[in-house]
Amino acid sequence: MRGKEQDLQQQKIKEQTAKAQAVIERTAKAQAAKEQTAKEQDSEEIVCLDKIKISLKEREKRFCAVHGVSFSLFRGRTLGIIGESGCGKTLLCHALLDLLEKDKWEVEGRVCWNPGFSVRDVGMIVQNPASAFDPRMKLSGHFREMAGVLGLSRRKITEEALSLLYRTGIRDPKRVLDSYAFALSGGMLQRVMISLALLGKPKLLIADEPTTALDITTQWEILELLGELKQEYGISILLVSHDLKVIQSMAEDICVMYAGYVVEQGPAEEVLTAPLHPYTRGLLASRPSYSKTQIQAMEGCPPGIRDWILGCPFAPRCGYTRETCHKDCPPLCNWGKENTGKVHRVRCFLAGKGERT
Amino acid sequence: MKKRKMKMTAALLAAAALLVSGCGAGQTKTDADVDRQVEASLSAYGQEAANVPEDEQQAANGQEAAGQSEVHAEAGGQEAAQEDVLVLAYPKDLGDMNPHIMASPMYAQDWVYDGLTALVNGEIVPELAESWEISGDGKQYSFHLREGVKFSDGSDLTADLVRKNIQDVIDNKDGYTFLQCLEEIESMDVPDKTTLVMHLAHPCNSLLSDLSFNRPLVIAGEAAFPESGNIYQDGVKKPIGTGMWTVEEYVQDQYTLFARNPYYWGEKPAFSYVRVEVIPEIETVVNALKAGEIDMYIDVNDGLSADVYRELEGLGFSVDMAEGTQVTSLSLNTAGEILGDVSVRQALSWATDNTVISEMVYGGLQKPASSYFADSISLAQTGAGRYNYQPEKAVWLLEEAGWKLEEGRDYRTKNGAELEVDMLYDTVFKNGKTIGLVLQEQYKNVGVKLNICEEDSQIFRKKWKEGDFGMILYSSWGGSYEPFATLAAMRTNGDKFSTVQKGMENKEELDQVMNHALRETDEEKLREDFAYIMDSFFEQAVYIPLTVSSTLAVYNSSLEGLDLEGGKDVMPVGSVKRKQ
Amino acid sequence: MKNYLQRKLLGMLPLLFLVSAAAFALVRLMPGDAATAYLNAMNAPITEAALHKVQKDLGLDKPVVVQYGIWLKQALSLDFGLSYMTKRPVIDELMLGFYYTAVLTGSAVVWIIVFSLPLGIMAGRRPGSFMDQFIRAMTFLGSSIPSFWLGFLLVEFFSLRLKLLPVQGAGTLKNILLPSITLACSYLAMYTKMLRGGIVEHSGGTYVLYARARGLKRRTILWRHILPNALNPVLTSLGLSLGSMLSGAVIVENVFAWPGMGRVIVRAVAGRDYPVIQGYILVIAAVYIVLNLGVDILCAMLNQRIFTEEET
Amino acid sequence: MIHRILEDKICRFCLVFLLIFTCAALFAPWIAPNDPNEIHYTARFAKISWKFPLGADYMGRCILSRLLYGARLSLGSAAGITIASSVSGTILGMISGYLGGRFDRIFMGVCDAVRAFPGMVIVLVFVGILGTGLLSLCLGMMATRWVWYTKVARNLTRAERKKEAVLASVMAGSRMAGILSHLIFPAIRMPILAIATLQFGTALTALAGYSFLGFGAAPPSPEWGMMIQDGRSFISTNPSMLFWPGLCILMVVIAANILGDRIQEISEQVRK
Repeated sequence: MRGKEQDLQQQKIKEQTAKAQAVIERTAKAQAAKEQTAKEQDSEEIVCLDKIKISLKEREKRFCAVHGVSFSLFRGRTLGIIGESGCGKTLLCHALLDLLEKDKWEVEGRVCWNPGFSVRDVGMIVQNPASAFDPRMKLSGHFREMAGVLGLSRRKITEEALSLLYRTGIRDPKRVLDSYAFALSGGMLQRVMISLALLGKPKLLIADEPTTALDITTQWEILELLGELKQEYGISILLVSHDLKVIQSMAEDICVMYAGYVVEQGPAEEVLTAPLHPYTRGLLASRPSYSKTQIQAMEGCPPGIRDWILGCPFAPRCGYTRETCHKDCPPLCNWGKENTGKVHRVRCFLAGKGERT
Repeated sequence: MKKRKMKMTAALLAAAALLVSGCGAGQTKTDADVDRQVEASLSAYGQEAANVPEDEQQAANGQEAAGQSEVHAEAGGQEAAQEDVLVLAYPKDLGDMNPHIMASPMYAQDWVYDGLTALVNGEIVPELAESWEISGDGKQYSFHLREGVKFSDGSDLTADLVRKNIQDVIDNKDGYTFLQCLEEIESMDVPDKTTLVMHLAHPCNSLLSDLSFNRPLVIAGEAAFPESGNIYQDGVKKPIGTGMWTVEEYVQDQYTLFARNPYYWGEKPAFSYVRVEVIPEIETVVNALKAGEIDMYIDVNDGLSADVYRELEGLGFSVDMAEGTQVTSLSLNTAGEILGDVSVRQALSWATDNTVISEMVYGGLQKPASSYFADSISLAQTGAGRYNYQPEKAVWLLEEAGWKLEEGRDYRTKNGAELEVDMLYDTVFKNGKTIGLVLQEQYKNVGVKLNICEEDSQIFRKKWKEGDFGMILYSSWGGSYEPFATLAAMRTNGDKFSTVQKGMENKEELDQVMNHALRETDEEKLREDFAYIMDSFFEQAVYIPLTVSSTLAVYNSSLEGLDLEGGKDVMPVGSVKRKQ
Repeated sequence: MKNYLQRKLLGMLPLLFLVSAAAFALVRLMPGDAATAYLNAMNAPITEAALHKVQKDLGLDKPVVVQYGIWLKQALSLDFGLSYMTKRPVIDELMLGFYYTAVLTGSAVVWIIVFSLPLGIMAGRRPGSFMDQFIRAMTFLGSSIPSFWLGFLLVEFFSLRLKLLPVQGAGTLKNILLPSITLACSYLAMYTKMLRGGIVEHSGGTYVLYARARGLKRRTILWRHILPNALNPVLTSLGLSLGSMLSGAVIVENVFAWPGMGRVIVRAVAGRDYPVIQGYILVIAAVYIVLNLGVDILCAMLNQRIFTEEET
Repeated sequence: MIHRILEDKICRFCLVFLLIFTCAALFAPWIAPNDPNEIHYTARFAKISWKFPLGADYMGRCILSRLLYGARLSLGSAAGITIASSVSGTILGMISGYLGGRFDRIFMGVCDAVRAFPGMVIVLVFVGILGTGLLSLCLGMMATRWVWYTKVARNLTRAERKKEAVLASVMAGSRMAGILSHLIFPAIRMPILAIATLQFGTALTALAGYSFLGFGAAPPSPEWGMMIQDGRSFISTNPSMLFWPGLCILMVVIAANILGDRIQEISEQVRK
């Protein structure tokens, strides 16, 4: 008995290491792919968020949760938004699809879809898939009810569903379709959700913490899958996560958010290799890696939505503040070498001066 | 906004659909159920009236033939002749219609069955017996039956059948200790088809009146007898009688449809159907009248209050009232531990002001009564005095008896015990509560506490039998029960009436006098007996007469011809017809 | 599924047994022995001989346990003996009333559904809105009116003033309306509230958000996702209510002279008609238990999770 | 927790409302203009006047006075029922939930049995045993009502039982009574209170209903349900006899319902 279990254990471990190996290779591949895509400058813009400002309504009071965020999403590219939980990432996604309850949230700024694109072209994946499905409706139902939205026949839908499910790595799509959400594992459900999202042939896929609720190995599988799909269908992805590794493995552009502010924004390689904002550095520093001997975690925690912020929101946790930081909020100003077309923005008075002091 | 409206309407429509379907189902079921009931009832009371031999129809005179054809016509659906149905209400269900048991409502037994004699305006008149002779010594009665009387199933009335019925009651006479004649009848013989001769042990004053009761000495048809021939024990097979009406259709707890008896020997009723709805609550009855769901309500249970009576009169209903022979009175438990004391009983008698009851409760519709028996009972009209309202006398008597009123107390006490009396009455006697309230007030003034105990009929009778009460409120039987049957019931080991008198000091003597009175043929001696009886009732304050009951009737003004006078029938609807 | 049913059914038996025992005991506690009651009901004189005869006939001379055994055995074949008062088999008496009470209760349930569904939805769609507050107030009012009082008012208004509906009796659709509405009224508030709560709760669920993210219309989401989930508790408690309605209809029946079980039982208790009382208690309890079993199963069918949990 | 109820506007309103009625009941002898049972032969159906602020009934008795004294009976017995059944039910439920195991299972079975009984009949049976009267009514109603508290208390207790604090003190070997009263009860009292408040309303209506059926207090005691029954015959001629007692019941019950409802909400908020 026992022996068997141990065998199983070891086998698992082997598999995992193998997976990790594969992943590493894949990330390398992805890197290559990124460079490749980065080459083609003139990738078309799908949607651009212009100074989106989301604030929580409480009677007369307004609490600003997202401060004037603006970025664009380009065809076939992946934008990764990273930030601690509660920094307004998810809100942003919801605002993009305008899912926010009008009587609870106030959204200012514009979400302007470029011609030929609309909300309809967006698929979404939410975190912990277990609760994302109606417990008393079979998964097939979830697919079928899309018929109305997509204007397809139910049979068509079902066929599509089956093929997609298979594509997303579910070996027995029929059984899955015929079962209830609570009967399946998180990984499975995530796959189902992805195929559900793909059903509408989206041009943009919003993945809000797609891997958070999953265990480590399935995480990678899902990411892998996403990568492949991206290649395959040429969709662009808005990847939201608090996990740097995830972002790192997927994103071509990165946007770092803190307490509702975008603190740093730019091409992945730049942001990751030459971070300008102390917060980003902090994140990178706190990331585990083979090379590191020890991980430095950041002290303190981000301000809540209701806290009154004067000056730079990160100032309280920042290592190199000056009094200006505490007085007024730094603007998000361009930075970076003009030679690459990609602008690199940062919200810090001492941007890049970090090393000097 | 518009959207929401749409949603609402959609929801409501769906709901409506649901409702319809739901009730629809209920509806169909209901009908089905009723049908089932009907079949059941019909199978129970199989109506042979519809298939009578041809020749008999010939024999029957034109009128009867008409009635006959009507039965045929109506047998299909009564709805067709809604006009021809008179709708009444009665608080209780029909029951098993056993002619020899006092369980079913009196009106129904009166409608369906006839006795040998009947009582009209205090006079014994012939009913099924056309005439009778009494031998000189009063020990032999020979009855000559009416010619050509048929039961509702078409069979003939024979002297044999009459004897069979009477014999059945005699065999079970334990239940009827108030029917002296059952004791006296030694034998009956039937010289011919229409003559019945009774041989008595002693003369029996009550025989003729006993025979006029609408139960138990009534004559049921052959078809009514079970195999054992013992209706009393084994129940009635079919309620077949010679009466004016026959049970056509019976749905338990809902209604009974009576059809005109095509063979009725007397004058045919104007309506060919009477439908009696079972409505327990008097308030509902009144509403039903107002809503026109019932045509007429004849109040035989003293359930209708004067206020309502007047209100209905004001609303344009025809009303009728007849002073009855029943007397509503209080019977004080002479064997009770508090009322055992005669002075307390007298005190209560002095403290009772029945004029107030007549005014407050009956709004003057019922006159104050002077004695336990109605004035129409001449025998009972002896010189016996009466208690009129004199509370101070009551107070004095109570003080004498040792019931003192302590400071700060509402009620008198005697060595710690409070002076309280339970007043028991039957729940169908709706005015009992109001009477109780008035009495409570009056007795409180003299420091006596009265508890009002309303009990269901069953329990009421039980408690009465077992003497488990302070005083009992009820209406005397009246009619042909007075005076003899009542006397018989008052004797020791008689009916429940006797328990009241248990405690009277001269009870033995009283019993003898009563027994004597039941057999005494000499007018003078009889009067003496009654004088003695009434005097001892008075002296020992056994009964407190309250009011002389009167039968009220309220009916739709489109009807006419109701005659409550005479009191032959309990609910005399025979003469009622629609105005032209 | 199968073993779930089995467990439920098995769990029912001891319950029924308990109830029957209690019913038997309760009625034995009544004052005055059955024999005299019987004779009184017979309207026959109470003599020693008669008493002995009756005790033999009714098996009252045997020890109580034996009596219970006999009674239970007969009860299982739906034979509760003869009614003391009417001499008819108890089961007939009961079934007669039961049918009408069932119709009344059934239509009351229909009303509950008819009203609480739209009201609950309207209130739950926009919690805190004027509509919500208004409905809430109304339902509170409805649930607080004493049913008989309401009954009188309805009769006075609809039957006597407007002459639209009959005052009393049973049989036609018109007869059912007033009583059933009166009966339903007191339960409306509860269900409206329950439904509203459910809708509000589930509207915040992730799957609703996700459904909207997939571009489903709000209405579809409401009817396809939110409502079915919100209705679950409603169903469960509807079973409970049905039971209490069956026995609670007594007052309404009294007001509208409805020939239901209420009339039978009130009469029986007033007249100490033991067999009828026992039968009534047992029948109602059994119906109640069975109803709830049915509801459990129904819910289980609607909500597969139960089974899967049963199996695991 | 209690202070949260007192802070809440609605709750405060309802409480004040109920308080008024309670006071009216308590001080009836001083407020009432007349003796509730005194019959004024001349004043039958008297209209509203200074002597009879709400008019007089069919026996010429002052309706207001009867209402005031009736409040003592109706409210008193309703409160009695509620308190008795809630206390007993809660205690039993807590014990059963605390002990768990076989005892719990059996006890819950019993509860289900009791619940399956038609409450109406139990009351009627009690009336049959003890004779008509408020007391037998109250007992009969208690006999079935405690179960509802038991169920809730038991389930809540089972939930609490798993909490660290409780487990710790169990480990520490403190006595059951102590744990129940100090740790568990405070946590579960709010829902219980809510139920009790709601049940008070239903109890009041039920009581009225029974006396309406004629199983209630003996005349002339001015129990509200009986007053309604008395007024029944006069609904069209003298509606006030029916109207006022009905209104009283209605108002009290509404107040109780709203209060209970609110308490429930608050307790839910607290639990979150």
